[in-house]
Amino acid sequence: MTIANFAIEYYQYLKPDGTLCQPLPKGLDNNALLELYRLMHLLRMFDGRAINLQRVGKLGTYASTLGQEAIGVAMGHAMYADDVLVPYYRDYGAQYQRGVAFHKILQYWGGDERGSDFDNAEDFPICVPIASQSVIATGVATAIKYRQQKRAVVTTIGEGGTSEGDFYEALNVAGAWNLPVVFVVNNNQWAISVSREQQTHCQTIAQKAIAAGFSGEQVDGNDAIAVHERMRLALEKARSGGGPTLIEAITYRLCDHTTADDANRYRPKEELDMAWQVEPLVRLRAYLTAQKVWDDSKEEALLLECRKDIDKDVDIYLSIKPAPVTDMIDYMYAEWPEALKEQRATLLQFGGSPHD
Amino acid sequence: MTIANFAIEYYQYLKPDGTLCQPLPKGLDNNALLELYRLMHLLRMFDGRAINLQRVGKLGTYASTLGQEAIGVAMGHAMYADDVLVPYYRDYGAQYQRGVAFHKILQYWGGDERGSDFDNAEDFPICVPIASQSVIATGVATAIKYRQQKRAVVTTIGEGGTSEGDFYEALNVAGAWNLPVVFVVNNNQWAISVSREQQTHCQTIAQKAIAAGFSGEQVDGNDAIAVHERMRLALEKARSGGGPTLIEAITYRLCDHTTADDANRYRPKEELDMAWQVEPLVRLRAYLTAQKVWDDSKEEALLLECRKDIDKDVDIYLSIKPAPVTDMIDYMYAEWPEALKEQRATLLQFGGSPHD
Amino acid sequence: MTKITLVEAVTQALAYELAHDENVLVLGEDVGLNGGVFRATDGLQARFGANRVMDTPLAESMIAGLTIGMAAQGLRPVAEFQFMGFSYPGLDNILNHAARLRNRTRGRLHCPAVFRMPFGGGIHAPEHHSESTEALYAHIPGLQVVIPSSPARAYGLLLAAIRSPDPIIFLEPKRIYRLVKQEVPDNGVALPLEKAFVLREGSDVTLISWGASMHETQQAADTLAQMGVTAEVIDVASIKPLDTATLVNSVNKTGRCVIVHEAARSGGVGAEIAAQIGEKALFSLLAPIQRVTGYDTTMPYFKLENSYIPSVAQIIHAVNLTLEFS
Amino acid sequence: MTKITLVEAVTQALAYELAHDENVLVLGEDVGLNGGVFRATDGLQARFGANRVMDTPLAESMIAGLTIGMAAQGLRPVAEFQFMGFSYPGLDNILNHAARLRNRTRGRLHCPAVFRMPFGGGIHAPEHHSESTEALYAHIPGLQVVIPSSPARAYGLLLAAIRSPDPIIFLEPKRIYRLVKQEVPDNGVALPLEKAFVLREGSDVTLISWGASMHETQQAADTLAQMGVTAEVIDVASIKPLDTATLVNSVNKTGRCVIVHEAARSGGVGAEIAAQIGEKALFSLLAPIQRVTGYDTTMPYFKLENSYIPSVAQIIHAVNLTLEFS
Ligand SMILES: Cc1ncc(C[n+]2csc(CCOP(=O)(O)OP(=O)(O)O)c2C)c(N)n1
Ligand SMILES: Cc1ncc(C[n+]2csc(CCOP(=O)(O)OP(=O)(O)O)c2C)c(N)n1
Ligand SMILES: [Mg+2]
Ligand SMILES: [Mg+2]
Repeated sequence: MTIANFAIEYYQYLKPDGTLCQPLPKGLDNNALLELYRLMHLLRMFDGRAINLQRVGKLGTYASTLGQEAIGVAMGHAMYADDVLVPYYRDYGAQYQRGVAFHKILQYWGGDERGSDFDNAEDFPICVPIASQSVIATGVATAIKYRQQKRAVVTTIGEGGTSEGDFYEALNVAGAWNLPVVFVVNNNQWAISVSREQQTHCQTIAQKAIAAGFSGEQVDGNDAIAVHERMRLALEKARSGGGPTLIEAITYRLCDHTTADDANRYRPKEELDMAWQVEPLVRLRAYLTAQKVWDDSKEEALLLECRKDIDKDVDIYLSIKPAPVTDMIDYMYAEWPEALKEQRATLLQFGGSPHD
Repeated sequence: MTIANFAIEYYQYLKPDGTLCQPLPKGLDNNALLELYRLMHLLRMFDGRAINLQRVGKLGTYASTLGQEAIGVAMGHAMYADDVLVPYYRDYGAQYQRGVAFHKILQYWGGDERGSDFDNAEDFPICVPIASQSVIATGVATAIKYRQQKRAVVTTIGEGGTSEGDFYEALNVAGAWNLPVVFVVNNNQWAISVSREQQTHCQTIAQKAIAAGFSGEQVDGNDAIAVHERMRLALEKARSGGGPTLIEAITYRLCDHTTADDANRYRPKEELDMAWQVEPLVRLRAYLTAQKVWDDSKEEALLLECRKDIDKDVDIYLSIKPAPVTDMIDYMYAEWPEALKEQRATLLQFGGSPHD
Repeated sequence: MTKITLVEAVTQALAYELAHDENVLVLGEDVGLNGGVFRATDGLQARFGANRVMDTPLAESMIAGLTIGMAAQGLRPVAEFQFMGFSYPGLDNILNHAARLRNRTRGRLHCPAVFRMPFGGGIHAPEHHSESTEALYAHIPGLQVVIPSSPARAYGLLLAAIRSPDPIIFLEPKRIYRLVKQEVPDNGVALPLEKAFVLREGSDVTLISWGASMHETQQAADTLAQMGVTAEVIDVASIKPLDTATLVNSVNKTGRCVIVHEAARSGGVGAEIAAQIGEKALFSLLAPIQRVTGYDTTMPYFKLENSYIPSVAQIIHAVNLTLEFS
Repeated sequence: MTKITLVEAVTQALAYELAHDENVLVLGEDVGLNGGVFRATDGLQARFGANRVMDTPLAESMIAGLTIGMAAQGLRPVAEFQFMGFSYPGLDNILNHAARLRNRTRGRLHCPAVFRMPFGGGIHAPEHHSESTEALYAHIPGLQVVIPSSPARAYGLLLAAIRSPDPIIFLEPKRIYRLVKQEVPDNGVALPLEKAFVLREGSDVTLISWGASMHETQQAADTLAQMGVTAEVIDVASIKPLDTATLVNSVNKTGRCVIVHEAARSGGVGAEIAAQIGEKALFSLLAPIQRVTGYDTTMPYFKLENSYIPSVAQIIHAVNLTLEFS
């Protein structure tokens, strides 16, 4: 006897060739699309610059978002300012729109905690211990629900991270408590060297929400329009008491895992070539060009403008004065405990001058 | 666009009134059913005796299986001797059939580690840290797979425990590696005081397997025939390379959580009364009586025989000599490290004589 | 005023803060209608509602993460782990996030959360229910670890913990949950978090302990007094950070020191205390510091647990060793 | 013979055991084709197959539990946690099961598993990648915790760890993964697990350390030698259990002791060592034991990490303190 049925839906608006496969969602006019396009370019350029900085020794290990720009950018655009983002480490596209200057992101990967002291009072910093952000997001959502606010929490994770128990525990409590949270999975097909297929036997990552009793869906993660629309709906649902949603955004990691990685060791070249055919910028440009709201000269101007913006942030980053070594102590507690004050003195004596 | 569909099936053979809702599965003849019935009685009687021992101070906290006998008994019966059981704490029905004498179970709850040194070389002892058994079971299954043996692993858990990340991580790797393991969920509707509905928003626990890409199913956990048949099939599948299965057995905790619990604080009386209407022993007795293979005199004889068996085990338990206090040290490592030998001397000096 | 037990003092403190600060919430497994398996939250859900006193699903890592998320939003969640032995799945979130949130955001966010858990043996509980792994938490920078050993200290320290802007691990010695009753005025007055408590002054030896072992330590001091040995008895209470000054001052006075804890010996908090006293009072020491501790074994099941838990006889023996040292 | 680095010695030991014992398996995140993020398992999958060198899904608690289940079946799994900072989700299974399996079944089952993880700072890694929390593992009864600090010791100790019938936490100091090269014959000869290594004899002060800090400790000894101070340098190597005899003998000889570790100070393994020396060699001590350690803060991001990691100057200063003590 069949006692329960489930289905997973897939959403796409913009095909890789730049044509629509269904009418534009209302609310997303050409101006909005131009803005998404601008942000994706800005992000991609920032990304390239960060990698260059790392190559010349001016930045530590850096996690690139190449090829995955549609997710962060569309997600960030769909969120309200008073929503809360609990990100992982490939969400600069969203963070940027929420008050996190690029120089803060550089500072973070540059080995300086002050990079997470950015212009957003409630958003979490980048999360490295994979999937812990998921459970934390449910706590933020619980606070919002307790205070009966109409706000949503967005938390992100890679498809590899969905194998962690924390991810599931978060889904489960979000379902059980009907929490206002949207779980976004950046399914870029690889978790460092472990492929999507090795990671889990699921047909889709979206169906993992079935284990928590709420809906999951797949979206073309290289389609900024689709990501935006599905995010908008999920956020609206969350804010209005409809509970959690899991959105699996299908994309591809066109970059190495981080600058410390060499994907050539494990990634088939053909796969990479194919992925370049469906990447998110080209298709949106094709669409906008067909709409006659974009052309080569606008592209050129945009690139110039992006470069200027990023130059500015890079300059700021490079000119930041080192933090006093005592910073490592002074923010551990509201007040550094009396009992530990001797250690502060030792640090002052031996910590050396701040490094840069 | 719908890209994936899933369905959850429910299985039952024997209705609460003792009539069949579908033909008996082949292989389960009346003799086998009589044996299941005998074992369920034996288990229920053991359980009552253990509770009594606890009440008179001869046993520590004890976790009863009252009402859930069909699961452990049918599961244990369906397993082969060379399968491996990685149990939780309500599986005496299975453990007993696999070489764990009742006096060993008493010894375990009587606060003596030797209770887990029982007559089965590979089965795990009772697991208390909830859901850790699930991941361990996947390791046992991995060893079996590595050695290309035709054996299966069975691991059990309560429905509350399925909220733990470990449970999901275990499902996921079992799916990804196609491991020979059967996950059995004793869904007795309560996790101490937390109800099934508070625990997860899922319609079924069975559907949690969808998150790991393999099949889950629900079975009437008070129907020994259904549990036996679904276990048999899942075990066969596992042994023959077909991969994992999740079986959710629907039952009811007719007892307190443990002897340290008072379910009256939280459990509605009507719910308990209703659950008694569908418990597993009565229906199998009704069926066997209708089959004319059972009657009151046989019942009486069986109860007498059970009592004798259990008396014997209780006597053994009560007569066990205390362990030397040094046992707490001598089994920590293959050899107690040289560096810690002083501690052994201290224990000998101050550990007192063994307690009983 | 009626006298209350340690666990009742916990309930009283929780009720006080729930009543006075709507940002305070209680959460955990079975803390609602059931009032917790030790009844530490008894009656709180009935009084404050299920949105203030919340039964969670069975998932400790989630409980930890959830608590951190709530705290980052300015709530003051008090999470319960049912037993210390089941707290480890939460350790990752506590260590990697709770303990670091302020530091890694340079103060932009912080984590005013309390993680309560009963710990220790001696109640004839099943396997895994009798842990004393306070040293794990005490080693984690960014945490404070507090252990009350009387009803009054349970009340005052728990209030302080809830009001603290930083995460506190609050360990409750379940063996003495109901051992003694004390008058504990429900006046909302907190005790300081960073302080050790000198329970008894003495000049011959300093006895240092915390949690349930305070009981045997004080009994030993009684017996020693009858033998003409006056022991100074200190309840460390805050095992992280340590109130080293109070400990060192005492040893400087007595010249002898015995540290008592139920946790396994190697790497226990007693080691840190001994090391600090060695650093600061070496030449006051008339004899080596003695540690009376659990063994480097898993806490045995209850049949043998009394052989594991430090006894009064062991403490007295250790004191005698320090006295006889020549 | 070619000289190899510490991380290459790890690979060599793994390869040796994989080749000689079909019960040995390697598992972890990215240990297969990628050869591990530090290349510790480089080439092993190609040589021994994907059923012997297994990429796991991304789930550390599962990795721990899986390893235990395999070990209980008589395999000898060697699991890698990619970084110590990501090992904590596995702690529950390690503490509650790996460390106890033999004891709780009174020997019926046991757990011959190795849990490898790179630890420590100094490689300019991102947040959470530079942990030194060896004290957490070292406190857990039933575990042995081993740390190599040279290629030869990495090889010999890892062989011993894999062959051990009990679970071993094998911590690899990644800062010195490639710092020095050494001839390490691939002869399958294991080193003893419970022993400290006296790297250099001396009579003025005993320097005790492990892991990457051995490097600064030995540098300090060099400098001190130039200053006319001969330091005895001991690599503890086995931080659980401790080879107390070797440490105490040395301090009895030198009368002075400096312990160096990168981990946070409070509750670090240095505390246990100091406590044991205080217990066994109190009146040999001519000066208080000095601990040169990380601070009780989260390991800072890499811009400040050099200010956190104990420096040669700090070690020499500490030695001078012990020498000047009057
Ligand atoms: C708990 C934990 N384990 C391991 C790591 C090391 N690690 C960093 S990124 C990564 C792979 C993540 O893959 P995925 O979740 O797919 O995200 P992606 O990087 O592909 O965006 C791993 C294993 C970590 N950061 N945290
Ligand atoms: C990791 C962990 N957390 C908490 C507990 C305490 N505890 C013991 S049983 C239990 C409820 C379990 O409910 P369920 O999984 O439904 O199994 P049941 O007891 O109902 O058979 C809890 C919370 C534990 N043993 N382990
Ligand atoms: Mg990925
Ligand atoms: Mg249950």
